[in-house]
Amino acid sequence: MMSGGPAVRVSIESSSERQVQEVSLDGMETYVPPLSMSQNLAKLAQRIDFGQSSDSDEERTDRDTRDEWSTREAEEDDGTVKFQPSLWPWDSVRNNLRSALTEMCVLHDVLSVVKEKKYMALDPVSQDPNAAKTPQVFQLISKKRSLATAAQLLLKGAEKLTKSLAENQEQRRQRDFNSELLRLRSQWKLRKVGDKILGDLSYRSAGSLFPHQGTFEVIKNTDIDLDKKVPDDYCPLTVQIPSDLEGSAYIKVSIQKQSPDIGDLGTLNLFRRPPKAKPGSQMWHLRLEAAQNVLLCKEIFAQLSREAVQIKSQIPHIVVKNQIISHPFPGLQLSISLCHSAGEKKSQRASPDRIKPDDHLYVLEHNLHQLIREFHKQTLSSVTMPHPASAPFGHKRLRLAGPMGYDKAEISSWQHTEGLLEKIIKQAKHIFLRSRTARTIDSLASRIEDPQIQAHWSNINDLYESSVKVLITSQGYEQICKSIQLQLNIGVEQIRVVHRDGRVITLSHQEQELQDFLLSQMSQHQVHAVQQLAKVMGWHVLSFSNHVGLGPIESVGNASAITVASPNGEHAISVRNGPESGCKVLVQFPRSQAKELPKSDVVQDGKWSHLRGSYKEVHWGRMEGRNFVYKMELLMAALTPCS
Amino acid sequence: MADVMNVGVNLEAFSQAINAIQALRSSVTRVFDSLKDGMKNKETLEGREKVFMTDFQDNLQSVNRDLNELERLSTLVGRPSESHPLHNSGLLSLDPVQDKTPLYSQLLQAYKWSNKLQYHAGLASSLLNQQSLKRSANQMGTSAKRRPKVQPSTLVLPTQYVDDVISRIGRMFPDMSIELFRPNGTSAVLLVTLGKVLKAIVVMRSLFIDRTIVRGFHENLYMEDGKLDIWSKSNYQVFQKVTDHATTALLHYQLPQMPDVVVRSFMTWLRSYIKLFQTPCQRCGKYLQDGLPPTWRDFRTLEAFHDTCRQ
Amino acid sequence: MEAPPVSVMPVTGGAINMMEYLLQGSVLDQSLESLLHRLRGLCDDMEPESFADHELVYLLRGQQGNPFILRARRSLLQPTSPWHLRYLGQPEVGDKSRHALVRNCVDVAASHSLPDFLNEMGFRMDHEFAAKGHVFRKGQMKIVVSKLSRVLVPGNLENTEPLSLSYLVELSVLAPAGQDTVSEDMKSFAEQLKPLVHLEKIDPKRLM
Amino acid sequence: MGVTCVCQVPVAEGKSVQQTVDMLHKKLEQLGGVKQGNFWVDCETYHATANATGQQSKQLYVMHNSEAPLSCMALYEGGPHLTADANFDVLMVKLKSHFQNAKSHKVESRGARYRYCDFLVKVGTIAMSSSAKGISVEVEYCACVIPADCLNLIKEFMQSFLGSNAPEMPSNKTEGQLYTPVDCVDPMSQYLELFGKVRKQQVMTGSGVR
Repeated sequence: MMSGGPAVRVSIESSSERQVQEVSLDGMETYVPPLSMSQNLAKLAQRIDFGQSSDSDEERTDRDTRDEWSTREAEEDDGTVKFQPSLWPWDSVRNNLRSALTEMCVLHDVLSVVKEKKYMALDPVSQDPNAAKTPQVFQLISKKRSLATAAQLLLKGAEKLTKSLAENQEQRRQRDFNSELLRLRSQWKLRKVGDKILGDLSYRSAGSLFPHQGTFEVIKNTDIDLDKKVPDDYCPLTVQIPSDLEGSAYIKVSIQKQSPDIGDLGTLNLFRRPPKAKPGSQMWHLRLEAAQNVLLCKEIFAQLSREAVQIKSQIPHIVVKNQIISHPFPGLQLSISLCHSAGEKKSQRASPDRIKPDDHLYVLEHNLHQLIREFHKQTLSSVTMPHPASAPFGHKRLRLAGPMGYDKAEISSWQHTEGLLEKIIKQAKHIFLRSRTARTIDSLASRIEDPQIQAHWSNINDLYESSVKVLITSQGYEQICKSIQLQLNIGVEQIRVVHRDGRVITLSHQEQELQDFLLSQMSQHQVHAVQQLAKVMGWHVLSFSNHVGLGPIESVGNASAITVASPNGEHAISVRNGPESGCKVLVQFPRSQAKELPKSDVVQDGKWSHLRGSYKEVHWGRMEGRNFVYKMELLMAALTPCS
Repeated sequence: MADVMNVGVNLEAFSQAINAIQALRSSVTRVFDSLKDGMKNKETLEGREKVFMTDFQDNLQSVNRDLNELERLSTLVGRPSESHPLHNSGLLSLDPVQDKTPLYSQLLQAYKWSNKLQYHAGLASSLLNQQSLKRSANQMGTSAKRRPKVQPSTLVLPTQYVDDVISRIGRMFPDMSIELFRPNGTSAVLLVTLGKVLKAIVVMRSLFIDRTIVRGFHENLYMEDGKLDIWSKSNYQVFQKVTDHATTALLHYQLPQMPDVVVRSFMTWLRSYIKLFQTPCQRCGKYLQDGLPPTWRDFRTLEAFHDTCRQ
Repeated sequence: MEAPPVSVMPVTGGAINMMEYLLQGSVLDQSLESLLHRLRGLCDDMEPESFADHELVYLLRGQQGNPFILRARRSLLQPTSPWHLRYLGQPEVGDKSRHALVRNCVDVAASHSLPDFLNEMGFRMDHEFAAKGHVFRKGQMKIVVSKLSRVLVPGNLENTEPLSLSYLVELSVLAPAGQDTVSEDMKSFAEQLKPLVHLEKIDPKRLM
Repeated sequence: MGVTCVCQVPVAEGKSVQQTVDMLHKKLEQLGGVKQGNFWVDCETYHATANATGQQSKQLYVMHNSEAPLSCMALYEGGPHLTADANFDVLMVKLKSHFQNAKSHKVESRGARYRYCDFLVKVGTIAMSSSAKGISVEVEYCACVIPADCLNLIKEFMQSFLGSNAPEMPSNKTEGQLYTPVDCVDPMSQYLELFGKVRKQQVMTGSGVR
């Protein structure tokens, strides 16, 4: 390898025995100077952990030497124990004694050495930070300890919190009267009269004119034994509600077909379950709300019965006990009853022997509540502030009436205000009329397949008006047979029907009228369909009549008829359709095709054979086709010659 | 050329295949023959059965053999060429006896006619599907496949679209102002003020007109609480009559597929009332009949008539 | 159709001989809020309503005697509401025991052609001002707290200048002549407003 | 309130005022009109007693109409007008030192009110100091507020029961008034004009008699 090459100089340097202290930027290494003998000793001495000893009373040097010894001894002991199982029971005692002797000897030696001061002097030594490194185990332990204390603190805090929470709950359980009163005050009107606290649950401030006082009294609940455990629902505050407002009440509105025996009246007593208490609301609050509701129901009922007595109608309204009976339509009765259950004894009569299907009209009940509130609002809003401010108080409309020159009709329309009863009767009438109209249409639609009847109810309804579009069509021919389309505006007393041809028909509340009308329209539809079909097929309409004066008399409406002739005029189809008698289809053949026609002596000319001949009835039931119009189309197609 | 060559090569296979078919047929016939004849007269019952069984087995095996043979040959024959426009029938042109039987020319003629028929039928069906002869919106002509494309549902249209349609219609008629309200959720209520003659309230459901009420120009439109009164009828008989006619118009203008056209035609029709009090009846020439001006407007010509004069 | 009942007043007439009972006072701008607060608590359960009016004072000079004064007032907040034309008579003299100023009063609601018409009648506008403030109600008592401003350019209500640093407070009741009990109510109400404002019986003649 | 036309109907030849009125009633009933109560219109005249400027003052008319029962209309002939509530009458009493009521000039028209579809027809007897001086017929077409729109219609209607006595229209309106919605003062100014006419006739016949 080295052949031919210059010799490489290898410099050899002794490995540094000293520690490098630092390497400066120019590469110079400074070394830690070697320790002197005593320094070295001191350093070594520092390595000894003096803190490890447990007996603090001993002198330091003693202790550490002894310690070293003892550990060594222990090690030795361990070894002997391992290899030589104890020979006799005093072995350990002997060993201990021996080690104690050794220790004592060592102690003696050390003391003598120290005393001589020839070889050794005791000096305090400086703690070298490097050497005094606490072992990791120790760090861990200390950390653990501090963590434990921190955890303890936290735990203590948490405990305190839970305790205070519990205390709080405890406090809430035994709320004091005053805070309870404060809550009550924030929701109800209260005032102090003498030494009593009275509250107001009437709707007077909302505009009610009901004479009932509607006062309740706030009482401090003291009859509780404070030593005993307080029940959960204990409340230091109770309210005393007038006895006639106790319990729960509601207004029942129902429409019945036939009137029950007059003896039954006024005993209506149906109860609903009291509403479940909402969590977090107080007992007194529930009671007050219930009482207020009773009061409102009473007001509604009082108002209604007052009006029932005042208003004259053909069949007088009957007011018996807690029931008002009115007759919106003949044979129909609207009963409005106040159902009031007085608190505790609700279970007694809760289940009447015969439980009728619930015909309660919730909509009307709701509307009654709404109406009375509107009524309240009216009394409030009738007094508005004048503008300009100098003008006197008064109703705004009246102020406008003079300068705007309102006419008599307008002014009298303000003065005419309907009462609660009138309104609710009107609403009941409308609801009844509407539901019955729907039923009539639906039953017709399900009963009669051909033609089809469709109802499209309007998506917006009024309390007194709603409308429905009724379409009569034939399946598969919706595009050409749409002459019968009706809009039914259902009002309070009557139904106004607007026909697609511009006619307006007013039907009364009688169910039969609507049904008959729709039936007659359906019958007319068929004939109209033939007319439209003839147009499409190229046939000519010879005659058309919605109301035929001939033939059997229909019990409902009139029969309608149409005659159409084929494009070349050879054939004619005559259709007569009655709502009751059904349809009858006749076909007329040309004279030339009639076989049974006798040859006449008079009419011999060939041209007469082009005259139309006799009619023959078509066995309509045996015609093929899924509905009337389809059959008719087939018939027309069959009679149209191919050219 | 190649085709012809191919055919020529395969002719051998064809003839073999035909032979195989004949063999198969005869063997099958034999099976049924033997089955038909039943068991031959033999001494013992067992012997009879045995002979019959062996015969039947032999016959079936020959059928099987022939069938296999045919299958083998059929692979040789291969698929006939697809290149001819008339497919297999095109081979007829190769028939040497063409001069005697004009089969091929007749076939071509038939094809031509059939094509023409299809074309004309297509034309006719598209013509027939136009409005005048259409019987139903649902099924006629248009195949079921195309139906969903017609229009999703015109019942749910975005309110923005409704607003656009209405404002476009509003711009069409300068003497008619249309205001749009939405007092009850999404369904719009239009307040149409026509000149100084009348005000109409049109209640819509999407773009379909649900109902309409016509009142006098100076009549009160709002209820006491300031809401638009969309229910109470006019105090005047003229406008009650016009309300009825407008309802009729709603029934008349119906085109479920194109609701915006319906609204537009209704508005056009409504606009003809601008001269409600100024136009005499087109039939009797008078202004008044039974105390009412001509309230009817023809749906097509928009001419004014008294209600009783219109037919 | 049934003829609507003609249940309205006789054609000629109107309210006869109405009297205005009036107490007046003023409050500095700083203490307005506390006054309003007090009033809100004392008065009927209604949201206090603010107003802004424009008042024109018209004079008709005859050959003899005092000129005839009419006040025409319109609302700036509700421009469609009718004008209010008001005649105020001379305060009734005598009867020192009454707690309020009493004077004859005629309130007429009129159409918007009022200024033109008054001009045609011979009335001439003397001065005009704007009044802005709040109005309260307690039973039949009306409490008006208003700031009066001078109209700098005639007819231009955009450009006004407050007359003073205080608000005018007026407590008034309209009642037919002879119902002096109302003045008792007014007095007790005025007591409740003390010391925020002292409502007094002020004779305008003394100020002239 | 709709477009109104007020006119005077001459007393039929050889008939009394009442007879002519009855005849009109009969015609209206034949037409299908339904009587709906009564009506009255009155007019009081005020003179300004003293005018500061000294110029000739116009007369102020204060009118009432049973059709607008809460209103009171004050008009100057050809000048501005005011609609106010009934308290205006009280105000006029307060103003009596400046405006004097000419009691003798009080004119009124009273009579029956008929309804026929959307028409309101009022046939009244014009009375001055409680003696009948003529017949007024007021036709109101309630459904329309623009005079120009329904002039022909009203004319046709009036001809149907007045025959040749139907007036030429429009009576007193300018072009602008024809196309603006009418207000409650319009019939009043027509009545005022009519009363003026009757008063003049009265003066003329009166002077003729004397």
